[in-house]
Parts: sequence; structure tokens; C-alpha cells
Amino acid sequence: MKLLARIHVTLKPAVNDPQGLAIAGGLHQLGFSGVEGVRAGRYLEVCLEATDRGAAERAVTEMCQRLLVNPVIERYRFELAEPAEVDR
Amino acid sequence: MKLLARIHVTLKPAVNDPQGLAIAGGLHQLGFSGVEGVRAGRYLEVCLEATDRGAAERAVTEMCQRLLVNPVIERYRFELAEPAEVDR
Amino acid sequence: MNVTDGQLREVALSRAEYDEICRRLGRAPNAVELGMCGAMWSEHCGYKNSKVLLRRFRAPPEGPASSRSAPTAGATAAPPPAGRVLIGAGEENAGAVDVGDGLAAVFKIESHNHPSAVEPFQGAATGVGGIVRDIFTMGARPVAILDSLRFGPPDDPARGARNRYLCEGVVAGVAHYGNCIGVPNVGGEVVFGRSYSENPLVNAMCVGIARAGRLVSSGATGTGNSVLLVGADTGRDGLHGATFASVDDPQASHRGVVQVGDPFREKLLIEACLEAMDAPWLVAMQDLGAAGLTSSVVECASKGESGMEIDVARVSRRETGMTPYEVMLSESQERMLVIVRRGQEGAAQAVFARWGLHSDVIGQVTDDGMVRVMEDGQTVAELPYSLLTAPPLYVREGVEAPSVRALRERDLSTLPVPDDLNATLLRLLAAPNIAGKQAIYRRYDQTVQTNTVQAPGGDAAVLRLKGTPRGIAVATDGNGRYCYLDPHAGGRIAVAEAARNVSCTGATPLAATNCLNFGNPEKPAVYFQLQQAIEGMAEACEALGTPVISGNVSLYNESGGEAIYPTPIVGVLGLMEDVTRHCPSRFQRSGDVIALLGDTLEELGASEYLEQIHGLVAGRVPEIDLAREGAMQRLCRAAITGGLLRSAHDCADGGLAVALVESCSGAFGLPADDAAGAAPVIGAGVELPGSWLRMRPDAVLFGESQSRLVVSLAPEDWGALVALAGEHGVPLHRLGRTGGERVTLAPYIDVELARALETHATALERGLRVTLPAAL
Amino acid sequence: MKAAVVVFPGSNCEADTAHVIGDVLQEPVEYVWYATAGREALAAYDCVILPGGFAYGDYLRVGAIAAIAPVMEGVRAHAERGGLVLGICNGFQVLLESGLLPGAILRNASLEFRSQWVHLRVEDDRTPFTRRYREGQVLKMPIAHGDGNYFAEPQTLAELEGAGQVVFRYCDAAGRVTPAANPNGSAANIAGIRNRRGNVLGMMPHPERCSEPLLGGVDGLGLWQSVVAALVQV
Ligand SMILES: Nc1ncnc2c1ncn2[C@@H]1O[C@H](COP(=O)(O)OP(=O)(O)O)[C@@H](O)[C@H]1O
Ligand SMILES: [Mg+2]
Repeated sequence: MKLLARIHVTLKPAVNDPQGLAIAGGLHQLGFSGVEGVRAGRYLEVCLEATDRGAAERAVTEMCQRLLVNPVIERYRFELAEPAEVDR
Repeated sequence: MKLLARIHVTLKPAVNDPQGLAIAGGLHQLGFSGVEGVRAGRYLEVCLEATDRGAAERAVTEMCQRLLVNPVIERYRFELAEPAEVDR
Repeated sequence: MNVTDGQLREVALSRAEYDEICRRLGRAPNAVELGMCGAMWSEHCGYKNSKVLLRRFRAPPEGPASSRSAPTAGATAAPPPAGRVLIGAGEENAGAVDVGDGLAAVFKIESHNHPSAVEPFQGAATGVGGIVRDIFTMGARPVAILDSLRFGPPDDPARGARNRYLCEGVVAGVAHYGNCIGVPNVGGEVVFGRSYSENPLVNAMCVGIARAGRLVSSGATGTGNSVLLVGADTGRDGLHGATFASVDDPQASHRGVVQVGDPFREKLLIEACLEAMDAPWLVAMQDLGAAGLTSSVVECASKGESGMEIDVARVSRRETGMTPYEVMLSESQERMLVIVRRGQEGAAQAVFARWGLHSDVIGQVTDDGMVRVMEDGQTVAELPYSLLTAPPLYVREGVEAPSVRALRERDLSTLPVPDDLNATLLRLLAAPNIAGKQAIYRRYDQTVQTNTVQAPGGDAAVLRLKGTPRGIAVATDGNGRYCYLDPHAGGRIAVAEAARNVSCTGATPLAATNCLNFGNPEKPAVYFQLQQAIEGMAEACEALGTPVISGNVSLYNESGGEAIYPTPIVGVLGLMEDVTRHCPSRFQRSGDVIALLGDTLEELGASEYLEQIHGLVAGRVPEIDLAREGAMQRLCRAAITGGLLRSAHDCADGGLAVALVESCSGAFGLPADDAAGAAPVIGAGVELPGSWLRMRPDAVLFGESQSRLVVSLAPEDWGALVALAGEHGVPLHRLGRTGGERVTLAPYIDVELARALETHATALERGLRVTLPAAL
Repeated sequence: MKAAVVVFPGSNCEADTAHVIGDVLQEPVEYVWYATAGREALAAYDCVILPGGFAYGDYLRVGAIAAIAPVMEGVRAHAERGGLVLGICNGFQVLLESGLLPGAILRNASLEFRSQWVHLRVEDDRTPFTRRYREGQVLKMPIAHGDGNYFAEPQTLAELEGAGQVVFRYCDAAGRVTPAANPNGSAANIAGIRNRRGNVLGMMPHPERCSEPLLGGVDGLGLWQSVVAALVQV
């Protein structure tokens, strides 16, 4: 079956996030004073063919651990969707 | 009320995504032959104070349009969560 | 005293050191104080194993001078440029030399090895950030970065993938930080060797230019003056960075949060601090580096012979719930300590605010010699700075490892000479250590600031000094294999080669900086290496007139009980009076005479050729005679100043044959991979002198005899060069002519130039091609 | 000619640009701080230059946060008045993000920062920035960027080409526009474009880095001389 993994990679909470700080500054400059903080992360969509959801889940976990995520500073979560559910 | 906007910014389908291609290539090299394609995007978490969800939604939409997203190449979607639901 | 062994291990102090602290203090330190002592007494901050040895850089050994260290004062000895040194080693954050017209060049090299092993991108990026802060903290505008890198081999069957990953991450990190802050990266080295597989070396050097009379000190003076902490908020990043840089095993060493660099904020700090220089309120500045606030406060108090009281509650935090201990030892990046005249805090904070920088008044200068840390009015630590700056110093006994001696004495005469020397040359040109490094330095902005006269790819970078006719030249060098086989000769050669590269541009070397990358000094064999390398470096610095004005020590580069090759990296800065007369490294015109300054001996030992082609790290390191080296460099400079040379390039890894091919690779200082393909390439036709044909062909072609330069000149200048060489007592060999589409070294080598250059220019890129994991 | 060089937090080529204008061309030049607000902020200048660098760290998208800085109102007004606006490298990115020029910039196709010399073909020698060059002339200039990959929708590209708004294209030494000569993957090898009116130019290469013989080339000088000449004529 074909699946779409939506992977969110974010910096661990204690890690400095200069990008987020600069973006928050930009939003303040535009007058969005309600903004209390921004954290910047990465978002990946991986389209994959797998025998079943379990296999896909294992594969995506392994991809994250081996390539997509830097465990020293980042953490991740993902969801699996079937292409029918996908909005593009 | 305090809300967390989770914003996903992705390249429009027509825009080349060399980073996604490179990641897909890397996954293939690692033996993930089921991977059919990767698109790389940005994920932002904006923590904001707003009078209600409606106001927050309007504010986040405006942030995306005025700063966070470049409509020439990108599109976006977001969800609003209350901090209580947030996993961090 | 019921401190446990576990607690002591946490702060990397021995029981005896703890007892010493208690004795000097007259009481047991509390937990915060213990952490501060541990950080300040670590090798990284306290130099407890190296300080005694480093004294050698400032003065020759006492007693009768040993014969090997006596620089020969011949008729041609250059006047000692000692008067050029404005700030010497150990005096401030970096050293400084006078470069004329009221300007000073400030420079230093520093390591970020352990952090780069854990997180290569951020480790390297923050390494660049750290050394750049050391320069602008003195009031100098950073004008150049150089990076000297060591990795395991990219093609290692077992570890190749990780080695490539580390290399990719480090290079990307160096690029990210330097490019963003707009300081050109103009040089450095990249060397691959098995001993660096688990311990990559990331040394970064920064050069800044300041007004000579306006250098900023780090000395906190004036009781009651305010202490301002400027820049990033403080988080739990890099806790214990200093202490754990001082133990083996990089993986275990960085348990704290990895530091993520923010080059944008650093750029703002550069501009704000340079603006602050001219303000009447500025007393002193000090960057925060290893051991964070602790080390900066101690540094300022001790340099000012004053004292300091700070309140950690006033330090802005990025995280909640931080203890005083964590605030004092955090290594959050992009922070500066600024001492401001009392009553003028507002004016100071306004300057920083204008640059978008947050600042807090966190304390004041005192006069009681104490560093006092408060939290909301409560004293949480109180220590005399003199305790923190004076760790016990260890002098150990160094003993050479017998296995190394055996390798050095190995008989190489029975090695077969390769049948196909053309093929051998091409293999060498493709070897990662010899191949061009374009794939790496094209990722660094080399031309920002519009001072770059000779970009990476030449022997030394040349930068003009705007507003003057002058230029500076800078290079870094260090050969770990030489130092492994013979640390004394290796140390001498590191200095000689860096100075030689500078001399090739026509600049006169003025001073040196160095980073000592070694293993665990508690091992006699490592201590021996450290001792010998320092002795060799000091001798060469004396002989070549390049005093050491700054440096850094990185010990405990070991994993699994294996030390890296001892790798001192030397950076040399030189000055030329007329930058328009700088000499390029590459041939400029067809029909010029090609000549060699210096002499070729039958020296195969320790060469890149031996390792690449015969798989051997063995033999004697090439002989280096410092008097001859000095004479050769003086000749080179005199010939360039006299307008005799059109190019000059030193013979290093791969020997004469490789130097000749490199000399062909394109005119001017443009990178050879110039996508515009505009740099003309010029072939070379060389006939080896008859007397060299009695030696082994591979030694003549690929041996690494020292003190040699390949030069080119107009045929009509030959006579003048002969005369000048005679005056300097330097051997000169006429080898042939530039031009054509081949490189020949008759009777042994004849290859197509395009093929040789293509191999040299593209091999590394091919070798480094990687999957790019976020982590491995 | 009186020039303004805008300084954003994180700009890093402002001094290089001011050096060429002030020291090499000996024309008056001043820095203008990014926080300077108002439509008239730049009214006193003939030419406004957005220099290279990493404004705001380029942290969200290159040029994005700078594009909303207060000074941009003045830049926009200056362009509307017909004043000259030149964006170099990061400055080009800011012009794209602010909508003063069409299209967008993506990461280099190689995913790497590239610092090297390139060849450019002059496609339009009638702009105030290029009249000292000849159409078809091949220039050699340094680039130094990680995000220089010009993108526009096919429709926009067609309009640009149709209206002759492409000013510089990457080419080889002989002036041929080839994929191999494209250092970053830009659509149609585009290295610089102008607005319809011709008074706003954005380009990735750095003319300020090649305006003195000591730095390896002087092909950038023509651009500055063009600006001076254009303003003298006015
Ligand atoms: N190998 C060395 N040779 C000469 N001077 C050195 C060496 N190592 C360190 N120094 C000098 O000792 C002083 C303190 O060095 P360091 O602790 O690395 O500085 P920082 O506090 O800036 O990190 C500096 O002046 C530095 O130049
Ligand atoms: Mg320092």
C-alpha cells in the first residue's frame, strides 16, 4: 500500500533556537504583540510503498533515526496517512 | 487565552525541491527502496495570547500571509491547540 | 570533607587537587565553588599539564644553549622583528603585532575538537564563533578566518561513512557561521588520517585589524564600575564543556545540551562591540567561552587585579529553574562581558539595544581580589580569583614510545620503485591529502570585505590593508605524521612550512599562533610528543623571527586508548609593504624559466607518497636546517621585492612532482575550479638535474625535502636571480620552462596537463560524496 | 550621484559597497539604518543600494524579515518616484520578498553555498545600471551565496523575457548560456533582473567585489559608472 508519512522534526526544548527568536522578532515588528515565542522546525513528507501500516511505521522510525533527525539536538514525531486522505 | 499554532509550510508542487530529492536519494542509499518521494518543508510553532480562537486564527492567517509564507513558492496550513493539549 | 569520588569526577578534579583547594581556601568549597574550581582548573582553562612547557615559547631554555636550538646568526640574518609584537602570548585574549600605519593585526587559533565529534555542524560553527569573539573582544575587526581540519579517511572501509559525515558537517558548520557574519575564510588545511577517525580536529584561526593604540583589554578596573552581560540569554548549553574537553572520549564528554550557534547575533555583537570601542564608558571587554561566566569573570578580575561581585539572579535565562551552578558554568554562545564606567550603564545599554542586543547589569567591580557570586542578595560562592587562576602545574616525564623509534629507523632502501611513475603521480594527485580542496573552500565566502588579493588555493592568503599600500599574508600548517614519527622535527617543520608559505607571497613573517592538539598528557609517550614538539616549534620560531603571540591547547584527543597523531597547528602572519607586488603561487606566463630554490635530498621518510603508495608511515622525517630555511625564505622575499619572480610555490606533500603540477593549475589567486574556466593553465617542461639522477627516482619526484620552492621568472631575470641566490648562499637549480600542454619531469614523468589537473581538482569531491544524514 | 547604502541587522556587504562608491568612485555615499521609517526616508538620495549579507540571519527565508523592516517603506517610495534601487545578493533577495521585483529565490540546486567567480552575459545595456556595458558583453564577477536559485512561475518568466527584464545571465567564457555555467540552478540562467520601469535592479553576483584590479577583476566597475552616468544625465 502507498502511505504518506508526515514527519515533524523540532529542536529539543532546551536547545537554543536562533531562527525561532528571529522570526518572533519579525512578528513583533509587524505588530503581533500577542506572540510569546516561536520555535522553528522541519517538516518532511515522505511518500512510501509498504506492505502494511506496521511495516511503514517501522521503516519511517528507522529513517528518522538513521538519516532524517539529529538526535543530539532534535526530536521527531510522525503520522501516517493514506494518499486518499491527503490534501494535495 | 494562550494558544499554540502549528504551522506547516510546504513548497508548491510545481516548485523544484532539491532538498527533498537529496533526502530521497539518501534514503535510497540506505536501502529504503519503498520511498517514492520526499518533500521538505518548514514547521513552526507559534505560541500566542489571543482573546479567543477566532481571533487567534485570524492573527495566524495574517502572520502567514505577511511574513511566514512566500506565496510565490509556498503554501501553508495550520492547527491551533491549547497548551494543555500540547505534548511538551 | 565528605565530597565523594563521583562528585570529583563530575568536575574533573583529583582528590589531591581537591585537598589543595581546601588547603588554600582554609575550608571546603561548596558545590557551586567546586564546579567553578573544576572548570578553571581543567586543562582547557588552567593548562595544568602544558603551562610549564608553554613557557618555552617565551624564552629559550636556561643553561647552555643546546646546539640544535642555536639559530645561526649568519651575515644574512634578518633583523629580529621582536619590536613588532604589541601583545604577546598569554597576555590577552589574542596576540597582536604592529603592521604599520598605526594598525595592529590581532590573531589567534583555537580548537573545537570535542564538540565537533559530538555534533559536527554546531561544534564547528560555534568553534568559529568562539575564536571570532576572541578577536573582536580586543577591539579588532575580524577580517579573516582560517580553518585547519583533520578527519579519518573518507574511503576507510569501516568508518568511511562516518568520516565523510563528520567532514561534511564540520565544513558546513564552518561555512554557515563565517559566511553569515561576513568574515572571509581565506585558508586552512584539510588532512585525512586514520588516527583522527574518532577524534576529528577542528581548529579555527581568526585575524582582526585594530588601531594599534586602541586595543581593548579584558582587565576589569575601577571599583564600583558595572559589569554588563550582553547578548544571548543563558541556557543549560554546554555545561561542563571545559572540564570534559579535558578527558578522553569525546562522546561521553558533552552530556550537556549541545550549543547551537547564532551567527546573526554574533554579527550584531561584532558591530556593537566595535562601536563601543570609541565610547567613553568602556573599561574592558571579555568574551564568554569555555567555562562561561565563571571564566570570564575570573579573567576580568585577575587581569584587572581587582575583584568582582555578580548576581546570577540578574542574568537573563532561556530556561526556567536554572541553579547558580548552571548559570555560572553554562557555555551558551554569543555572550560578552563588558565593564562599564559607573553611572554610564544606560548609555552602554542603549548602544547594544540599538543593535538589537539585550544586556543586563549583573554586578560590579570590587577591589578585594574575590570573585563573589550572589543570588538575590545571598552569597552562593566566594573565591579569591588567585585560587582559580593558579591550578597546580604538573611537570611529567616524557618517554618516547619504542614502537615509534622502530618505525623511524625502518630501512626504506629495499622498497620497490613503482614501474609506472606517471600512474603513481596521478594516484598521488587523487589522494585526499594532495587533491585540491576546492570542494571544501568554495563553500566559504572568500571575497567578502573586498580585501582578498589571493584566495584559498595558493600558498598563503593575501589580504590588502585598506587605506594603506600594505598587505598581510596568512597560512596555517602542521603535519601530524611528521610529528608522530619525530615530534621535534615535526614541530620545527610546522613553523617553517607556515612561514615558508607566507614568504612565498613576498610577505615577511612577523609572528605565529599555535594550537597544540595532542592525546592524554598523563601518558609518558604523549607527554614526550608535547615536550618535543614545543621545543621544535620554539626553535623554529626563534630562528625564523616569528615569536608565538597566542595559542590554545587541546589535549586528551583520544578514544579507545588511542591518541591522535600529535598535531600542532601553526598559523603565521606576515606583512608586505606593497601589496600590488605580491607573488602568486601559480605560473603566470608561458616561456618563463622554472627553477628550484633549495636542494633535493634522497628523503622518502614520512612522506605522503610512502603512506599512499606503499601503505607505510615510517622512516626519518625530512631534515630541516633552520638556518638554511631562513636563508631560503629571505632569498625568496628579496627576489619578489626585487621584481624577479612571477610565481613561487613550496614543495610539501607529494614533493617536487606535485608542486610542479600545482604550479600549472591557473593564473592569479582564483580558485582552480573557477566555474568560469577563466584561469589559464600553463604546462611545464622540466629536465631533472643530472646529479639528482643518482638518487631513487621516487625520492626525487615525491620525497619531501624541506626548504624548497618551485619558482618561475622571466628568462631575462635569470642572471639576477643567480646572483641573488649566491648572495644568500642558497642553492638554485634551473629546471626548465613553463608552457605547453604537458607536465614533464624528464626522464621520469610525462603526463597530459589537463588530465593531471582534472584529477587534482575533482578527486576530493568524488571522494567525499556522501549521503547526508542529520546524524549517524 | 548621492548614494544610500541600507544597513539591516546582519547586512555584511554595506562597507564594501560604500568603499567602492566612496573611495573608488569618489562619489558621496551614506549609510541608512534599517529602522529609518517613512516614505521620505530616502528622498535625499539618487540611488539606494540594498547590500549583500544575511539580514536577520536569513533565518526564516532569505530576505524575508528584512523585507518588512521600516526602511522598506522608503525604498518602495523611492522606487515609485523613479529613483534607482539596486539589490545585490541578499539585497536582491529582499527586493524579491518585498515584491519590488517578481519571482522568488530558492536554495542553490547543489544545496551548497558557492563562493566562486562566474561569467555573466549582459542582456540589456539600456538600463541605468548597465549603459557602460554592451549587450552580449561577458563579465566576470564573484558570487557568494547559498540561496541564489531564481524561480518564477512560467507565466512570470515569460513576461520577464517578453519585456526584456532579464539583465544578466550566467554564461561560459564565450558567452554561451549553458546549464554547466549555471552555478545555482536559476531558471533560464537568470543572474539579475529589473522591474518594468528599469529603475530597480536585483542581481546575485557582487559587482562591488570586482571593481579594483587588486581584487582580480574590474568588471563590476562598469555598473557603478553606469549609475553615475545615468544620474549625471538626469
Ligand atoms: N599553545 C599556546 N601557545 C601560546 N600561547 C597560548 C597557547 N595556548 C594558550 N595560549 C595563550 O594563553 C591565553 C589563554 O588562552 P585560552 O584560555 O585559550 O584563552 P580563552 O580564554 O580566550 O579561551 C591566551 O592569551 C592564549 O593566546
Ligand atoms: Mg577569550
